[in-house]
Formats: sequence, C-alpha cells, structure tokens
Amino acid sequence: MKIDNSLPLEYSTEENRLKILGFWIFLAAEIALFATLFATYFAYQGRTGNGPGTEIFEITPVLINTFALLTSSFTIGLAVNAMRLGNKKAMLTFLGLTLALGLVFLGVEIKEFFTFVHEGATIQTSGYLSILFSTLGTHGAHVSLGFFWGLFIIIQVSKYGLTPHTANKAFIFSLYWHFLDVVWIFIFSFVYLKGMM
Amino acid sequence: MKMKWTLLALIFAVATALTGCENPLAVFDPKGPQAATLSDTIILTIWIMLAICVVVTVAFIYMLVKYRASKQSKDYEPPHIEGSAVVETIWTAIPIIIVAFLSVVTVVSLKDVEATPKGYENKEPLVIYASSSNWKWHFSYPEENIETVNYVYVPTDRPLEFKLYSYGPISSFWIPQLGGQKYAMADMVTTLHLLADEPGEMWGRNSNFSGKGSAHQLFDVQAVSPAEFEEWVEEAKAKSEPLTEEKFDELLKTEHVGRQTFTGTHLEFSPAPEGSHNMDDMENKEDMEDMEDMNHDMDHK
Amino acid sequence: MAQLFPKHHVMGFIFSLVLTVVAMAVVVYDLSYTAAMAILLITAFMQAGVQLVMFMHAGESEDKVTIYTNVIYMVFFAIVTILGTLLLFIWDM
Amino acid sequence: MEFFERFAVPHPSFAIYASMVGIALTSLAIVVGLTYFKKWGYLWREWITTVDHKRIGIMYILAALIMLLRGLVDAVMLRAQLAIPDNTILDSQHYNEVFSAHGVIMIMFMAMPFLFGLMNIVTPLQIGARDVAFPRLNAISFWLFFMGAMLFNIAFVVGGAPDAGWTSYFPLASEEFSPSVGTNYYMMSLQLSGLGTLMTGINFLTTIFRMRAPGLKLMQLPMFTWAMLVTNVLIIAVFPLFAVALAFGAMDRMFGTQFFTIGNGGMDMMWANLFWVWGHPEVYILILPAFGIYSEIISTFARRNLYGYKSMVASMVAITILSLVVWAHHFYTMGQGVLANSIFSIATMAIAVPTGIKIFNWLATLRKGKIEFTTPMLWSLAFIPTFLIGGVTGVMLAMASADFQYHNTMFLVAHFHYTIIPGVVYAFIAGLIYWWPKMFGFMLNEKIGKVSFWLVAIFFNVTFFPMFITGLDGQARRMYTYSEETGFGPLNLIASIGAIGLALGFIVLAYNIYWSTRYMPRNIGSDPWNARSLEWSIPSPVPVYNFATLPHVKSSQAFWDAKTKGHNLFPDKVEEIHMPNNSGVPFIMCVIFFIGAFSLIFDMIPLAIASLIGVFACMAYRSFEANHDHGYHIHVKEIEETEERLRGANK
Repeated sequence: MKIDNSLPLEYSTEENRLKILGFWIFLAAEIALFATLFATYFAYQGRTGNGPGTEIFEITPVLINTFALLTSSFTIGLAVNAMRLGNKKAMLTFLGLTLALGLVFLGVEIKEFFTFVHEGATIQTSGYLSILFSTLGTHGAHVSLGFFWGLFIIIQVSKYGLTPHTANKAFIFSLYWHFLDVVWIFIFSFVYLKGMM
Repeated sequence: MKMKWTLLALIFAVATALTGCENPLAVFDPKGPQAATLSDTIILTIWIMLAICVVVTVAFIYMLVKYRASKQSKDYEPPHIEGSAVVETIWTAIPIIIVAFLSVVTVVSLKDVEATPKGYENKEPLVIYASSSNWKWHFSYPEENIETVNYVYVPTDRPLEFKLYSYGPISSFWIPQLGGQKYAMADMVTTLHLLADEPGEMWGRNSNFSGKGSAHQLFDVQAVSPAEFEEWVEEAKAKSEPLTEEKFDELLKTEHVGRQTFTGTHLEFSPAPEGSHNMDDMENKEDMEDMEDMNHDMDHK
Repeated sequence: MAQLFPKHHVMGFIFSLVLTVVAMAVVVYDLSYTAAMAILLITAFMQAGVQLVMFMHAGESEDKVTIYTNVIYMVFFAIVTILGTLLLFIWDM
Repeated sequence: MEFFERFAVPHPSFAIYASMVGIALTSLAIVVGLTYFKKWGYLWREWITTVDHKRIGIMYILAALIMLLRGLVDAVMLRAQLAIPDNTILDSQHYNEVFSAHGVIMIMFMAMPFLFGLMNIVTPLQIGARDVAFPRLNAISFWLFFMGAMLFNIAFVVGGAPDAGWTSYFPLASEEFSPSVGTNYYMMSLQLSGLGTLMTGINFLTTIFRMRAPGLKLMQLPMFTWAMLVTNVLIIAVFPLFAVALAFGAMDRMFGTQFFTIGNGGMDMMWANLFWVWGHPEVYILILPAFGIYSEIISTFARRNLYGYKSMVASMVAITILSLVVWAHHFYTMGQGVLANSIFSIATMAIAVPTGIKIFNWLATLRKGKIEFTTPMLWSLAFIPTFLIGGVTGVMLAMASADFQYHNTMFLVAHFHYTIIPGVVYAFIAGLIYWWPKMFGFMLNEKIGKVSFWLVAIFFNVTFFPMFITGLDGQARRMYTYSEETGFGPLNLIASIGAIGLALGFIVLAYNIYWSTRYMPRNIGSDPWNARSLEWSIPSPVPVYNFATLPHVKSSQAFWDAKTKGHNLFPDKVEEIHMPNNSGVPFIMCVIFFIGAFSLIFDMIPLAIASLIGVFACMAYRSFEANHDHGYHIHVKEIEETEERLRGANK
C-alpha cells in the first residue's frame, strides 16, 4: 500500500481516495432516495382521508431537533479538523459530542412519534400520514444507523489509533453525517415549516 | 440479406392492408370524428415512418453490399476518419425537423380528442357514467335515469361525455371505433369525449389488465339515431326493474353477468368519486383549514 | 485551542443558525404563499451549500469536478422527479 | 398446521407439481454431484468467495443464461395459449402468473445480470485496471442479485407466484385484489436485486472515474466503457427511487399503510408514477450498454475506427438526460391534461434525435470499411433494420393522442419486443460471442452460431410483426384468451409458430456453447478477432491480475494504434501486484438477506428482525476485519512465469 504523505491521512492511499469518491456517489444516490420521498410527500399533502393533517406538528421539538443536528454537524466538522491536526483526543471528544447530539435528536423524534400516535395519527391512518412517517422515519433510521457507525469508529480509532484506514472511515462518516443534516434542513423547511405556515 | 427484403415486402404488404381493403382494422374503421382524427394521425405517421425505414434500410444495404470484405482487395486498409461536422449536423437536423413536425401534429390532435368534437360545441353533451367493477361495465345515464350493464346505447351526432371510474383495479375504457381509451380509477373520475356520427354496432372493452376476468370484460356499443335513442330510453324505463342498493351490491359481487337494464342509477346511493387530484392543490389556498375540510368531504364516499 | 475551532467552521455554523432563524419567519409572520415558499427554498438551498462547501470539503480533492458534477446531476434528477410528479398529480390534473 | 398452509401453492396445477419435483431432483443432483466429485471446496474457494471481477462476471452471465431459459419457457407457454382462439392450455390465473414472471425475469433477472456480466468482465480490461474499485462490494452486488433471483424463482412453488404483471400496478397488486404472497415475492426479490444493482452502479462509476490507465482520458474511453459510464449514472439516479417505491408497495401489503390504497388518501396512480420514473430509465439502462457493444463490434469488423466518436458520446449523454424526463408516456391515459401529455410527448420524441445520430454514425462506420460477417457482426448488423422498426413505432407511441389507440394493445407489445430483443438481447449475445474467447480462452463455433443467428433473426419477425397488426385491430395485451369472432386467430397462430422458431434459435445457441466447450481449439492467442481495444492486448483467458504492468494509453483504440503504429503499450517494468483477499462474508451476508426477505414475505417478523441484525453483524465484522486485512501480493517472478506460460503457448 503506497502512502502519500503530502495528503491528509484520509486521502493518503489510492484505496482511500477511491472510497471517498465512491461515498460521494453513494450520497448522490441518497439524494435520489430522499427526492422520491419528498415528491411523494408533496403529492400527498392534503390527502389526509379521515385522519389529521399538519395540525399535529409542534414547533418546540422540531426546533430542538434542528439545533441538535446543526450543532452536531458543526462538531463533526471540528472532529475532522482535529483529526487532520493529529489530535486524537480532541477528535474523539468531538465525535462523542456528535453522537450525543444524535441521541438527543433520536430521543426527541421518538417522543414526537409517540405524541403523533397518541393523537390518532399512525402510519396506517391515511396516505398523508404514511408518507409523513416514512419520510421522517427514513431520516431517523439513517441517524440511528449513523449512531452505531460512529460508535464503531470511536472504538476503532481508540483501538488502532489514527491510521490511513481509520482516518478514512472517520472522514467518510463525517460526510454521511453532514448529509443527514442537509436532509434534515429540507425536512425542517418543507415538511414542518411549510406545514405550520 | 434475404431477411431484409422479406421484411420490406412485409412492411409494404401491411401498409396496403392497413389503408384499405374490405375488412379494415378496428383502429382504421372510425365511426366518429375523434376516432377519425386518430386514424388519420396514425396513417400519416405510418407513412413518415415507412419513408424513414426505407431510406435507412437502403443506405444500410448499400454499405453492406459495397464494402464487404469479399469484394475488397486483400491489401485494402480502411481509412481513419474522425467524422465530419457538416455531415453530422445534417443528420442531426433532419430528425429534429421531423420530430418538430410530429410534435405539432401531436399537440393539435391531442387538443382535438380531449375536447368536444369540432362542430358539435353548441350541442348539449350526453353524460354517461361508465364504471368498472370486477369484471363488468356499469353505464349510468343520470339525466335519463336509467342504468345498463355491459352494453351502452348512444345517440348519433351528439357529443358524449363518458365519466369513468372504477370499483377496484385500474381499468381502461376503450371503444376503438369511437376514439382512444382512458383509465377508470377508484379515487377519481376521468372524462372521455366521444361522438358517433353513424349508426351501427361496435365493441368496447377494458383493455387494461385488471385481474383474472379482464379478458372477458367486453361490452357492446349501439349507436342509434336520436329518435331511436329516445325510444330505447322510454322502453328501458317502462320494462326494467329499479336498481336498489342491495341489488347493486349483489351485482358488484358477481363476476360476470350478461346485459342488464335498470331504472334509476347507482349514483344516487353510491356516487362517483368526483373531483380529481387537483383538489389537493395548495397553490392558491391561503387557508389550510378550508382545504382540510374539503378533503374530508371528498374522501367520505 | 484556537486551532481546534477554525474560523470558517465557526462562521459556517453561525451562518447556518442565522438561516434557520430566517426560515422561521414563515411561521411567525403572515406571508403570502409565494413569498414564504421563496424564503424556504432560498434558505434551504443556502444551508445545503454551506454544508457542502464549508463542512464537507466537496472541492478539496482532485476529484472535485467529478463530485460537483455528480451532486448537480442528482439535484437535477431530484427536481425533475418532484416537479414532474407535481405536474402530473396537481398542476395539470 | 396453519403455519405450513401459507407455503402451499394457492392455485396448483400438474405443471407446478411437476416443476416442484424437477426442482427437487435437480437440487439433489447438484448436491450429489458436487459431493461425488469432491467439488465443494473448489466451489467455495474459487467461486463463491471470489472477488475477482472476471469470475463474478462469468457467474452473472451463467445466471442470466439460466434465467433466459426460464423466461423463454414462459414465453412459449404464453404463445401456446394464444395460438388459437378460446384455447385452454392455461387458465386465466396461470396465464397471469406466467406473463408476470416472463416480464420480471426477462428484464430484471436476464437482461440486467447479462449486462452486469459483460460490464464486469470488460470494463476494467478496457480501461487498463486490475480490478474494480471495490472488489468485495462487487461480490455483495452479485450475491444480492443472485438471492433476489432465486427468491423470485421459488415463488411459484412456495406460496404462489405474483400475478399482477411485471408493472404490478396497484390496487390490483394490493392485498385486497392479490391476496396470495406472490406480490410480496415481487416486492422483496426486486428489492434485493435492486440493492445489488445500486452498489454495482456506485462501484463501476468509481472504477471508471478513478482507475483508468495512465494517459487514458474520459474522451478516449472505448465506446463500450462510455456506455457503461452513462448506464451507471442512470442506475444511481433511479434505483434508489425504485427501492422507495418497492418499500411503499411492500408496506402497503404487509403493514397496512395507505400509499396506494383506494380510500383514506391513498393514490393508486402514485405507484404507476414512481414505477415509471424508474422503469423508463431502466430500459435505457439496458439499451445504452447494447449501443456500446454494437459500437465496438461494428468498428472491429468493419475494420475501421468508429465514425463520429464525439457525437456518439454526446448522443449517449443526451439519451441519458432525456430518458429521465419522459416517464409519463407510459400513462398518457391516466387523466392528466393536454399540457402534461404534450410535454412528455415531445420529450419522448426528442430521444429519436440522438438515437438517429447513433444509427447514422454506425452506417458511416460501415462506409469505406472492409466488412467481415462474423457471428457477432451478424447479430450487430441485424440489429440496425430491426431496431429501426422498434424505434419508429416508438415515435408513433410517443404521440400522446395516437397512443390512446395503441395503449395496452399488442401493438405496444410488438413495439417493445422490437426494441428489447434486437436492441438488448442481440447485443448481449453478440457481446457474449465476441468476448467469449477473452473469458474462456476458446472461441464459439461460427457455423453453429450462424444457424442460431438466422433462426432468431427470421423467426423474431415472424413472432412479433403480426402483433402490430392485431394490436391495431384491437387485441388488448395480457388477455389470456380471445374469441373466434374477433378475427385475431390466424395472425396469432403465425406469431406462435414464430415463437417455436425463436426458441429453437436459442436452443441452438445453447448447443453451440456445449459443442464449442468440448471441441473448439484452445490456442487462440490473445487477439483472435484482430480487435482494437485494450482487453485484447492481454492473454486469453485473462490472468487474475489482468495487466502485468499498466498500459500507457494515448487514444480510444489504444491497442489498434499500438499494433499498427508499433508503439509500446507496456513500457513499465513488472512490479509486485497487490490483490484483495477472497471472502465468504458477502455470500453469508446475502444468504441472511435472503432469509430476511423470505421471512418478510411470509410475515415472520421475528425472523426478519433477526436477519436484519445478522446483516448488520456481518457489516460490523467487516468494519473491524478491514483494519488488518491487507490482501496479498503476487511476486514479480510469479507474474513473469504466468505471462511466459500464457503468452508462450499462444505463439
């Protein structure tokens, strides 16, 4: 394995560069996935059948979630920065902070789902609610997956140190996490804010 | 080589068969202006396409015959040619012109068949609700207050508005000799504009696969003069039983039935899912609450 | 310590917070549908841009053209899918 | 007992029972055979755990050929039933199951793996790469596809086959109107293979973007590789979307959501919409590679460079973009207005322009050439006039107004068979014959090959041309029977006779493979066709590391230029080559995927959850394993010996 020391660790081998580009292409595919959810969501707006519509939204949990994710996106950016400085301790701290904020997000979202269900809005109630839960749920599932992924990276970095391999993983994970933040911004704007307009 | 000639001969044979002989194909045997428009459009495009096929095939055969290795000297080295901007522009431009022409034809004919036929705009259209259920067609005449199953009488020279919907899977309502088809769906009503300009018997069908009985979901279409139509309506009213809700539910459950006639229509107790998806249009609505109410009403069938 | 909080990251974060607050305006004020949608579209795409350029380092590697083409292509597809669906189901039904 | 009842076939017949016995006997024979010849170890080490793109490609093609056989049997059954009016060979339910299976299998499990097979084998070789970007991901892609295909194929003997058509329109495909588990199979098996397809797309895009040989620019890629590039660009756009649509459909059926239901705000049209946003680009995912294959073969056997390289690339890119904006032409009749229909009509017809450019460029490539009629060339040449008919009828169908008369008729059936068979199937067969020596080190017999070509080329037209006419006479598609007085009888009989000839052609093709494997000579050299691109510069069959040293490339037909102008493609010295290790994890993970999908189909939620955890466990295992799995190295001496042996034998 040839290591090019002029580049940051995560780019230092050809394999690493392949993985980063491959992941960008994967993220593009994810854009298509969420676009489908949004397209369906927009077409189903108002198709509430006998169930409730957007009046079930509450602003407080949504704001908490938005700020949690935005901040976590900031902290993971700092984690990558720390990694490039070779500061393993700071990197792990920021990664840990990111995952903690992710947990806050998941907790609030799950509580929100319980509130919805309590108000008689389930995934089976109407076309609108099916797509609403699917859109939020797909994003939530991505965050949950990201949480475990991040956990594994923390373990691996502490165990093997900052190698081209672990650095590459951590960087790719940061791309994923930022992307989830972007998706959330669109959900925040076009599902919640538009719904509460 | 033989294959291409056989093919060409076949195309010509078919083209002649299509355009006229004693037993024309259903699509080319129009009994109304909408079907005639479509038939003309199709025949026009067949000729254009045939011309394209002939030109390309001739060029193709020419290349094969002239440049085959067995005809070439042993030491012939084919040249290296990158391409030519002029030639390539020409063969980009020609298809663009053809497509542009066909686009105009499409839009014009589409507007024609999606509206009341030209020349009949001031005649009041006859509205017939045609609904599909496994695997029958129900025809409700709300004004005449009668309903038929698996056959439909229509007056000639009067615009027909078929309002289509379905009690189950998507079905496609098609009377090839009167015009094109359109889907009948469960959650909305689609409208098909037809007109018969000569009396006669035709067939219509559900052309969309909708489960195991769809091959048999056919119906008869009888175009008669307006006077005869009035007569038929009167007779149907006089001789038929009324359509009750129980009777209709039973009918929905039966898979295949013959021709039936009733007085009254099922629209009274089982109305069509009127409105289309644009009921959900948020664009011009300031007030969400109003919208929600409207949709509630709409979905309470 | 300052090294751990590089300026452009902090700027990006502040910027994204500001955009979020701006987007909130559509709920707080009684705006017309068009104005509100315009605000949402602009803030959301700006937020995405901030993440993409400032946080995700989309332009830092030798594959930058590939990456940007890739993202732009997919955004095009996303817009086509969404607008096409709306056209078929709502605007021209 | 109730638990087992759901695995019973809801609508059995003698043929299904016979198939059950057949499947059981075949499986038994395979197990006994492998044990007797002690081949389990070989199979596991060399094939199941392989991450070599060439072997994965061969497995894809093998699976595709088997599925082609299954699809063909289905097709023959359909034509048998329609041969005469009021026929009773198949009843309605069976006919519906058979045509649904025929469509899904031919598109998803025959054409797609065939494409991936050729893509796997040829693309890395054409760009001078040692493997794909992510060899292990490639293995996962293959096994996901394979498990999806197997899942779909057991449907008709375990629980019942899907019966709502390959388009599976809701509400017909809903729990209410299709109560058997058949449609669940459809949703889950396509989900699995679609996931594999998406990964392949990512993998090959990365490969083409980053792993090209030194000096090889994008605008110098051989046309087949260009075709692969745009194909994968389409794949990464539409396959995620299809995954979402399938998930919606599966959730509607399994968890009672309301996406495509009739009441409560569901919208049956949305399935059709999403299906075709994926489905239309999907047919271009199949045809674009075919265009690439034809470009290679026509230029090779016309002994000329490809005419208009730049406009060939531009037209493929144009087709790629346009194919994303035309999907609604599959449902002009759904009630949207003139405006929407006009937009989609014009966009659809516009595709004829770049396609036309390609046809003219091929004709211009033939001009001033020295055309040799080898079997791959014959298949490629037959494509031009036959596909032309498919193309022009496509323009006719694109006209929304006229489509109201063609929609759902045999005219449409004829049209898409005229595009898919000459367009896709001919191409894949041509490609298979053309690259066969590269894969296996011997050629297929030309004589037998020509017999199979003429059989297919002639009987294809006999089968499908009559359908244009019956369609215009009002024969609707997918109808299991028609009555005498419709007058469809004689032409349908002709079509059915044609189908026999067509099937015969494919059987001769299979026989050719058998015959050639046994009797064709093995010392064919590395370049038996006197071809032009890089894959012909290395020994056949290709050694595991592909290129002993990486080629230095200066043009789109690097090998040809090296041959004619005499420059050295391989100036570098042989060095150690780093290779990835084989792994059993992809296979095991996909078996778990299979179990998970199967349990979802039969509503066994705990098992499905356990499988999901199993899949994540495999991923987690790999995540840790990757830190110390560094592959292995092939040493210089070994490479030199291999090259000596392979190239020496050829001289």
